Amino acid sequence: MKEVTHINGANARSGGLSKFLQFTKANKNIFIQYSSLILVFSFFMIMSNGDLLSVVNLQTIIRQLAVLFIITVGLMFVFSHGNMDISVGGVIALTSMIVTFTLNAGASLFVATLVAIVVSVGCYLLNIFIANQFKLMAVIASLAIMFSTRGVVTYMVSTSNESIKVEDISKLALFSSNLTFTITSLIVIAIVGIVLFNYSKIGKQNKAVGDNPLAAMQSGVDVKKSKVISYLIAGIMIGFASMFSLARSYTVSENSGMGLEMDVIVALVLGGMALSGGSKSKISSAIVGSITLVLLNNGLIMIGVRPEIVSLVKGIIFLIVVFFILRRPRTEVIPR
Amino acid sequence: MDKEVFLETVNLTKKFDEVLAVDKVNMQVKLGEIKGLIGENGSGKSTISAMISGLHRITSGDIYINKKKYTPKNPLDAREKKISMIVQETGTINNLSIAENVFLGDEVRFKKNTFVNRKKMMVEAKKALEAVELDVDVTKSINTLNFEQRKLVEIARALYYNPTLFIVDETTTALSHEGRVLIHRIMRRLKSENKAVLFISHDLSELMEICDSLTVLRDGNFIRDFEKEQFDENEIKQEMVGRELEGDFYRSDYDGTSTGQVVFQAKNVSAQGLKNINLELHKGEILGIGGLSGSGMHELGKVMYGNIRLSAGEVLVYGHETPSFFQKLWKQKDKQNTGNMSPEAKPIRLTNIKTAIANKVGYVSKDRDQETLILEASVKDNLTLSALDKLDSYGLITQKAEKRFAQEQIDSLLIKCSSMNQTVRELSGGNKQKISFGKWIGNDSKILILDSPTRGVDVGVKTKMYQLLYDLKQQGYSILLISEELQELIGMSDRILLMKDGAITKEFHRSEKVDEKTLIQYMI
Amino acid sequence: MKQNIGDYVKNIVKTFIFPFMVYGIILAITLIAGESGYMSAGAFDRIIRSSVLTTIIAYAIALPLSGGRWDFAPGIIIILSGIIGSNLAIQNDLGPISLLMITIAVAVVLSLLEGLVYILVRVPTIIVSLGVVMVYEALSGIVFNGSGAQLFMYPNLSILAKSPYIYGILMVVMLFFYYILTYTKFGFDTKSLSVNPRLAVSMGVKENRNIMITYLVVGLLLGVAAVLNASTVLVTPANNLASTTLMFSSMAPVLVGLYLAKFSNMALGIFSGALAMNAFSYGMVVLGINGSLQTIVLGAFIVFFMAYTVRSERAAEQVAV
Amino acid sequence: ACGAKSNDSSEANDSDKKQTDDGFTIGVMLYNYTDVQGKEIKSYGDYLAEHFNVNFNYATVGTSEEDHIAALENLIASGVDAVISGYDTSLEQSLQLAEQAKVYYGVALGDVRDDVSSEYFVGGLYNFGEKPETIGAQYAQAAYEAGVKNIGVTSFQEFAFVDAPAIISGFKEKLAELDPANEITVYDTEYHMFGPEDVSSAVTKVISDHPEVDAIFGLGSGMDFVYPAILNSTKPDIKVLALGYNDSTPAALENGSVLAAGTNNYSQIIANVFAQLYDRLNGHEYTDWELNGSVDYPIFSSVEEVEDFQKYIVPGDKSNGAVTVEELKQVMKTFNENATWQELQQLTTRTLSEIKEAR
Ligand SMILES: Nc1ncnc2c1ncn2[C@@H]1O[C@H](COP(=O)(O)OP(=O)(O)OP(=O)(O)O)[C@@H](O)[C@H]1O
Ligand SMILES: Nc1ncnc2c1ncn2[C@@H]1O[C@H](COP(=O)(O)OP(=O)(O)OP(=O)(O)O)[C@@H](O)[C@H]1O
Ligand SMILES: [Mg+2]
Ligand SMILES: [Mg+2]
Repeated sequence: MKEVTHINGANARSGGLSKFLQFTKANKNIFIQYSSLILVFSFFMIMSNGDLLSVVNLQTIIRQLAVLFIITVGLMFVFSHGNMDISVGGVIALTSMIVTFTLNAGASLFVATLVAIVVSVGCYLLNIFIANQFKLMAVIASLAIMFSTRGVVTYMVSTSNESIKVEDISKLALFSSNLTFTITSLIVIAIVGIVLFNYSKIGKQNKAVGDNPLAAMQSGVDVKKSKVISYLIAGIMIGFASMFSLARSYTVSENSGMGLEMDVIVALVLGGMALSGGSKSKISSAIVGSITLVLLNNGLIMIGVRPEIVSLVKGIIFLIVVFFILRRPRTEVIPR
Repeated sequence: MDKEVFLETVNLTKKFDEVLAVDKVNMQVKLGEIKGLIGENGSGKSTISAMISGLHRITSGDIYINKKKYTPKNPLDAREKKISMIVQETGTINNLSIAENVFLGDEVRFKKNTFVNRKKMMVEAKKALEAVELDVDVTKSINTLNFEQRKLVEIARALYYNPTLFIVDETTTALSHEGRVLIHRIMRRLKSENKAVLFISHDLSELMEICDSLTVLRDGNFIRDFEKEQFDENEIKQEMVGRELEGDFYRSDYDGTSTGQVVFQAKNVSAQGLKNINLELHKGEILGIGGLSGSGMHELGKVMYGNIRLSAGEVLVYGHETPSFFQKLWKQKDKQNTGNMSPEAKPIRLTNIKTAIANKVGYVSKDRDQETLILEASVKDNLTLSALDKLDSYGLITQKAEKRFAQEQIDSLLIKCSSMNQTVRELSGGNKQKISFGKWIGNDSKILILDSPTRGVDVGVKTKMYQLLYDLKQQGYSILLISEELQELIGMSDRILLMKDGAITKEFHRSEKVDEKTLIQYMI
Repeated sequence: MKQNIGDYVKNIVKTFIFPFMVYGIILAITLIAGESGYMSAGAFDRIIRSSVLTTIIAYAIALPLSGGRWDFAPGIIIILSGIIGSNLAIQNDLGPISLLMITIAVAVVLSLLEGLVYILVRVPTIIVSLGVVMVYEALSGIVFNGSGAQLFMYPNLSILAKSPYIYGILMVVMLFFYYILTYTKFGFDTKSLSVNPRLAVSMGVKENRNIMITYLVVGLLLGVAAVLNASTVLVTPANNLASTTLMFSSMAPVLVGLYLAKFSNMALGIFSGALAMNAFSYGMVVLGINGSLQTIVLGAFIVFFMAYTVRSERAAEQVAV
Repeated sequence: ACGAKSNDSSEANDSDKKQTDDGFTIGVMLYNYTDVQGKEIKSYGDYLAEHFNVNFNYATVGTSEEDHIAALENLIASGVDAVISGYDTSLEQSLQLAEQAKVYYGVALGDVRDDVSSEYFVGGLYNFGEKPETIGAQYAQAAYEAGVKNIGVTSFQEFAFVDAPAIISGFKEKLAELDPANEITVYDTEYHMFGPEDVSSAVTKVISDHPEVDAIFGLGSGMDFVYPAILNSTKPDIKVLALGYNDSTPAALENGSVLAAGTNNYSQIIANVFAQLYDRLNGHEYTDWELNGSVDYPIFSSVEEVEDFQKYIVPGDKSNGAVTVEELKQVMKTFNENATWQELQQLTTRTLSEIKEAR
C-alpha cells in the first residue's frame, strides 16, 4: 500500500518534476552504478595527485583487472538467477593446477586453454547438477565444491615434493606479458557478456527466472535448462580466467585463488547489484564493479594508507555505496 | 425491524492503486440475523469484509459498531471488537503447527510472565477445533491437513473468540457437502445466540436458504437490500448483473456457429482432478468452460497448456511440427504466417509447454500476478518474454525488434503505461491483464486459453476485454474461456461446457434462452 | 500424558541417534584399524567440549538463516567482542562473570548496530553484513593496538571453558534458545515471518521489532561464544574478510542440526548436529586422514546429507498432501 | 639513461619513477601488521626510517599468488625503489616484475632456492640459521634439562614448514646423544593443518595415543596454537617446547608450563635485507655476496633469558635493540668502503648473549 501513496505523491507533483523523478527512478541504477566508480576514482585521483593514471599504473590496473573482471562477468549469469557461488576460488585453483600439469606434460597453450575450460565447466556443471538433482540451494552445492576443489589442490601441493609450477613459462607469454591480448580479451568478454545478457534469449530468460520461475516457466522458459546454461557460461569464463590467473604467477599453491569468491561478491555490490537477481540485475554491475574494486585496492596502496585502516576505509566506502545505490524504499516486508 | 444494528458502513470506499474496488457502500448488519452479500466477481465483497476485519485500510467512509466509530488497523483490532472473518484465500501458514495457526498473531493471550504457556495453548486449540468437529493432533504441522481441513482450522480460529460478527467469505465452495452442512449449522447457532453473520457466496440458492436478508453489490456499489420475504431469484440476479446484456458489454450476436475446423482437442483426458475429458475447439470459436472453483476447470486449462501431466488420454493441437533450428533460420522472413492453421495442418501431441507455445497456444493463468506476469520486470520485458523465439534473429534480440514488438502490443491493446520500461507492478489491474493477453497475441498464438480473464479488473476494462475477445474471434483466434462468472460465459461463448467434480456435465450452444439458472443446476 | 512422555523420549532419541551413529561407525573403523585413541577420555572431552562452542555459534547463524537471512558477521563479532572483553577483564583484573557480562554487552552492541544498519538500508543482510565485517575487522586490528586476546593464559578467567562450567553454560544457552523460540511471542513471530512474511505482517506481526530482537539474541549468543573461544585459543585480529569463513565452516552443523531439529526442536537438533560434525572431524584426525583430504570428505558429506534429507522431506510431503 | 646501470642509481631511477627528495621508498609486503612479527618488523622499519634517508610503504597482502603479485605491482606503481617481501610467493614472477621496474627485491622470512637469480634480487635469509638442526638441538637441551621423558611432536606439514624435518631430526639426534640410556622417548610427529582446531585435534591425538606424554615439541605455532590447545586439553600440565613467541611467553616460562620458546629475530631480519637493498639503491654491491644470508633464532628457556630477549631484541626503542643503526652502517658499503657481506651476516647472526655484551 505504501507504493500507492508514494505514487500518488509523485502524480501530485508538477509534471516537470514528476517527469524528472520518473527519469531518475528509471535510470537510477545506471548512473548510480557509475557514481560508485566515479567516487572511488576521483577520490584516489586526488589523493595520489594524478599518479593513478600514470601509464605504469594503468597497465598495472589492467593486468589486475583481467581475472576478476572475467570471473565477475561470468558469475553475473549465476547471480542474476538469485543464486550465489562461493566455489570460484577453489575452482580456479584446481583448474590452474591441472593446466600446469598439462603444460608441463608438453601440451600446447591452445590445448591447455581447452583443458582449463573443460575442468572449470566440469566443476560448475557438477555444481548445478547437484543443486537441481537434490533440490539444494545452489550456494550449498557450491560450498561443497569449494571444500572439495580446495582440498584436492592442497592435497596435491602437500604431497608433491617440489612446488607445482609451470616449467616453460614462455608458453604462457600470451596471457602474462601481452597487454594487447589482455585488453582485447577483456573487451571481447565484455561484449560477449553484454550481448548474451541483454540481447539474447539466455540473458532475458535468466532474469525472468531470477524474478519469478513460475511465470517464466509458463511463458515457455525451461527453467532448469536456463540454469544449466548460466553455469555453463560461468564455467567457460572462469576456465579462461584461470589461464590469466596462472599466467600471473606460474605457480599453484594451497592458497591459489583464495578469497576470490568474496572479491566477486564485493565487486558486484560495488557495481550496484543487489545479489537478489532478477530483472534488476545489470551486466554493467559486473564490469563497473570489478573495475571499481581493482581501483580501490590499487589506490589504497598508491597513496600508502596505513595498513591498520585499509580495511576500515574499504568498509566505509562499501557501506556508503550500499547506502546510496542499493537502499530500498519502504515495502511491506524488508528484503531478505 | 426490531433487531438492533451491530455494524453499519457509511460511504465505505476502497481504492487499490487507482482501481476503485468499493464505492460509497452503505449497509447494515444486524444481531440475530444472517446477512448475505452477493455480487459478481470483483464486485467488492471480499474488499468490504477485509476492511471490516482490519485486513485492508479504509480509503474513505466510516464503519460504526453499536453506533461507535471503528477504524481497525489490523485483525487484532477487529478481534477486540469481536469480529472474526474467514478469508477467501488460504489464511494458514505452512510448517507451523495446527495450534500455532489457530492462535496466529495472538499468542500473547497465553503469556504469563514473559513465557507463553504452550500446554494451555494446545488445550485451547483442541477446544477450538471441537467447534468444527475436527479431531486432529494440534501439535502436528498444518501441512498434514488437506485444503478443507485447513479451512476448518480457520473457522475454528474465527469462532474461538466467540465473535459477535462472524464473516464467511466464499468458504463454502472449498468445502465438501458435510463441511457445508457443518458451517450452515454453525451460522444458525450463532444466529440463535443473537450474534450477527455476514455470509458471502456465489451460490444464490444457498444464500436464499440460509440468509435472513441479502445485500447486492455491483462493481463496488451498493445496489439493493432484500429481506427474506422479498427473496426472488430472478429479481436478485437481475440486480446482480444490472443492465440487460447490452451489446457494448457482452457481444450482441447470437450466432454460435463457427468453421467446422478443429484446431485444439482433448481426447479422454484424465489427470489430477480431471476425469475423462473430451472437448474440441474450432477455429474462430469461443468455448466457455464453467463451474465452481474446485470443479477442475482451472486444472483443465493447465492440462490443455501442457502444464499438468496427463494420467490418460491426449491433448492434440492442429498445427505444424516445430521447425528445426535450420528451418527457423530459413523461415526468419516469413515468420508471421507460420502461425496460421493451413488446411493441411496435422494433429500434434501436446505434451509440454514448449510444444504448446511452438504451436501457437497461449495461456493466461487465473493467478495472473503469480504465474503469468513478472511484476518486477518492465512492460516491454513482460510482453516479449514468451515471444523471444520470434524476436530472435540469428541468435540476437535487438532492442529495436523488442521495442517495435512491445509498442505494437501497447498500441493495439491501448495499454496504459508511462513508458514501456515502467514496471508492471505499478500498472492498474486492467492494464496488467491486457499485458498478459498481449504476450500471446503478439506471439501470434492463435489458440488462447484464458482462465478467468476478467478477474480483478474493473467494469471499464471488462468491456474492453469483451470487445477484444470478440475482435480476436473475428480474426480467427480460437479461445478457451474459463470463467467462474456465468454471465461472462453466457455473454461471450459460442458454446459452454459445464464442469463438476472434474467431469464435463453439460454442453450448451449459444442462444438467448441460456441463462444462469439453467447453468447452475449442472454445476452444483 | 504417559504415552506423551513416551513420544517425547522417542523424539529425543531420534534427534540424537545420528551423532551416535557417526561416532559408532568411526569407532568401529578405528578399532579395526587398531587405533584406540577415539575412545579415550581426551577424545570425548575434545568432541563434546568443542561441540559446545560449535553449537552456540550455529544457533547464532541458524536464527537469522531460518528467516532466509545470510549473515557474514558472526565470525568477526566473536573475534572483536572477544578481544575487547578479554583485554578489559585482564587489565582491570575482573572475574569470569564480569568478563562474560562485558563480552556479551560488547557483542550485543555490535550485533544490534548491524541490525540497525539493516533496517535502515533495507538491503539483504548478506550485503549489509559484508560492509559491517570490513569495518569490524579493521577495528579488531586497531583496538588494544591489534594485540588480539590471550585469555587462555589466565586460568581464573578462562575457567568458563572448562568442565563443569562449560556444560552449565551450554545448559543455560540451550534452555534460553529453546524457550525464546518456543515460549515467547518472538519465537512465534520469527516462525511465521520466516514462512510467510506477508501474511504474518498482515496478521499484525511487527517485523522491525522482530529483526532487532533477532540481532539482540544473536548478540547474546555470540558474546558467550566469544568468551569460550577466547578462553581456548589465541584470538588474533582478522583481515581480508577472513572472518567470513566461519559462516561457511559452520554451515555443516547448521544444516545437519536444522534437519535433526525436526524430531524435537532447534536447540537440541543443532547441538546434536554439532556433536555429529565434531565426532566426524575428529574421527578423521584419529584415522590419520590427511588434513587436506578432510575438507574433501566434508564437502562430499554435506552433499550426501542434504541430498538425503531433501529426498526424505519430499517423500514426507507426498504423504501429507 | 636508464639502460646503463650506473653507480648513481637515483639517476637510473629518475627515468621511470620519481626519486622522492626525501630519499628512497621501500615497500614492505606482509599478511598483517598486528601479530608480533608484523608489529616488530613495522617498528624496526620506522626506526630505520628515522635514521636513513628512506621511508616505508607497508602493504597488507592476501595469501594467494594473485594477491601477492597485485600488491607488488601496486607498490611498484606507487613508485617504490625497493621491496621487502615477507615470503617467496611466486618468486620468479615477482623478480620479473622487479627487474622490469628496476626495483630491488628481497625475501625476509625465508631462504630461497638457488635456481633463481636476478641483478635486482638481494636474496633470502635462513631464518633458522644455516643449519636448522642446531635449533632442534637447543630445544633438546632444554627438554633434557627439564627432565621430561615422553615427548610428542606436532608440526605443520612439510610443504608449509620446510625446515620442520631438519629441526625435528636435530632434536632427536641431540636427545639421543644427551641420553644414551634411551630413557627419553620421542613419538612420531603429528602433522596438522593451519587452523587452531587442527592443532588441538593433533594435540588431543597425541595425548590419547600416548597417555603418558609429559611434553610436546610444538613446531606449528608452538605458543599461539599448541600452548593454548594443551591448556585446554585433559592434561593441561603437559610441558611445551614452543617454536614461537607471544606476549604470554614470559608468564608461561615463569610458571614452568613452557620449557623453551623461540622466535625469529625480526630486527636482524629487516636489518639484513634493508642493508643490502639500501646499498644497491646507492649503487654499491658486496663483492662476497651470497644468495641466502642468515639471522639468529633466539631461544630462551628461562625467565632471565626472556627478559633479556625483551630488553635487547624486541625493545620499544630499537636503538637498544638487536641491531642499531650505527652497527648496521659499519657493515654497509654505502657508509663503509670495505664492509663485506660476511660482516653483515656476523652482525645479524649475533645471539642474545652476544647482543647483550655489545650493549
Ligand atoms: N501504484 C501505482 N504506481 C504507479 N503508477 C500507477 C499505480 N497505480 C496506477 N498507476 C497508473 O495510473 C494510471 C491510472 O490507473 P487506473 O487503475 O485508474 O487505470 P484505469 O483507467 O483504471 O485502467 P484500467 O481500466 O485498465 O484499470 C495507470 O496508467 C497506471 O499505470
Ligand atoms: N490487493 C488488491 N490490489 C489491487 N486491486 C484489488 C486487490 N484486491 C481486490 N482488488 C480489486 O478490487 C475489486 C474487488 O475485488 P474483491 O476481491 O472485493 O471482489 P469480490 O467481490 O470478492 O470478487 P470474488 O467474488 O471473486 O471474490 C476488484 O476489481 C479487484 O481487482
Ligand atoms: Mg481502473
Ligand atoms: Mg472475494
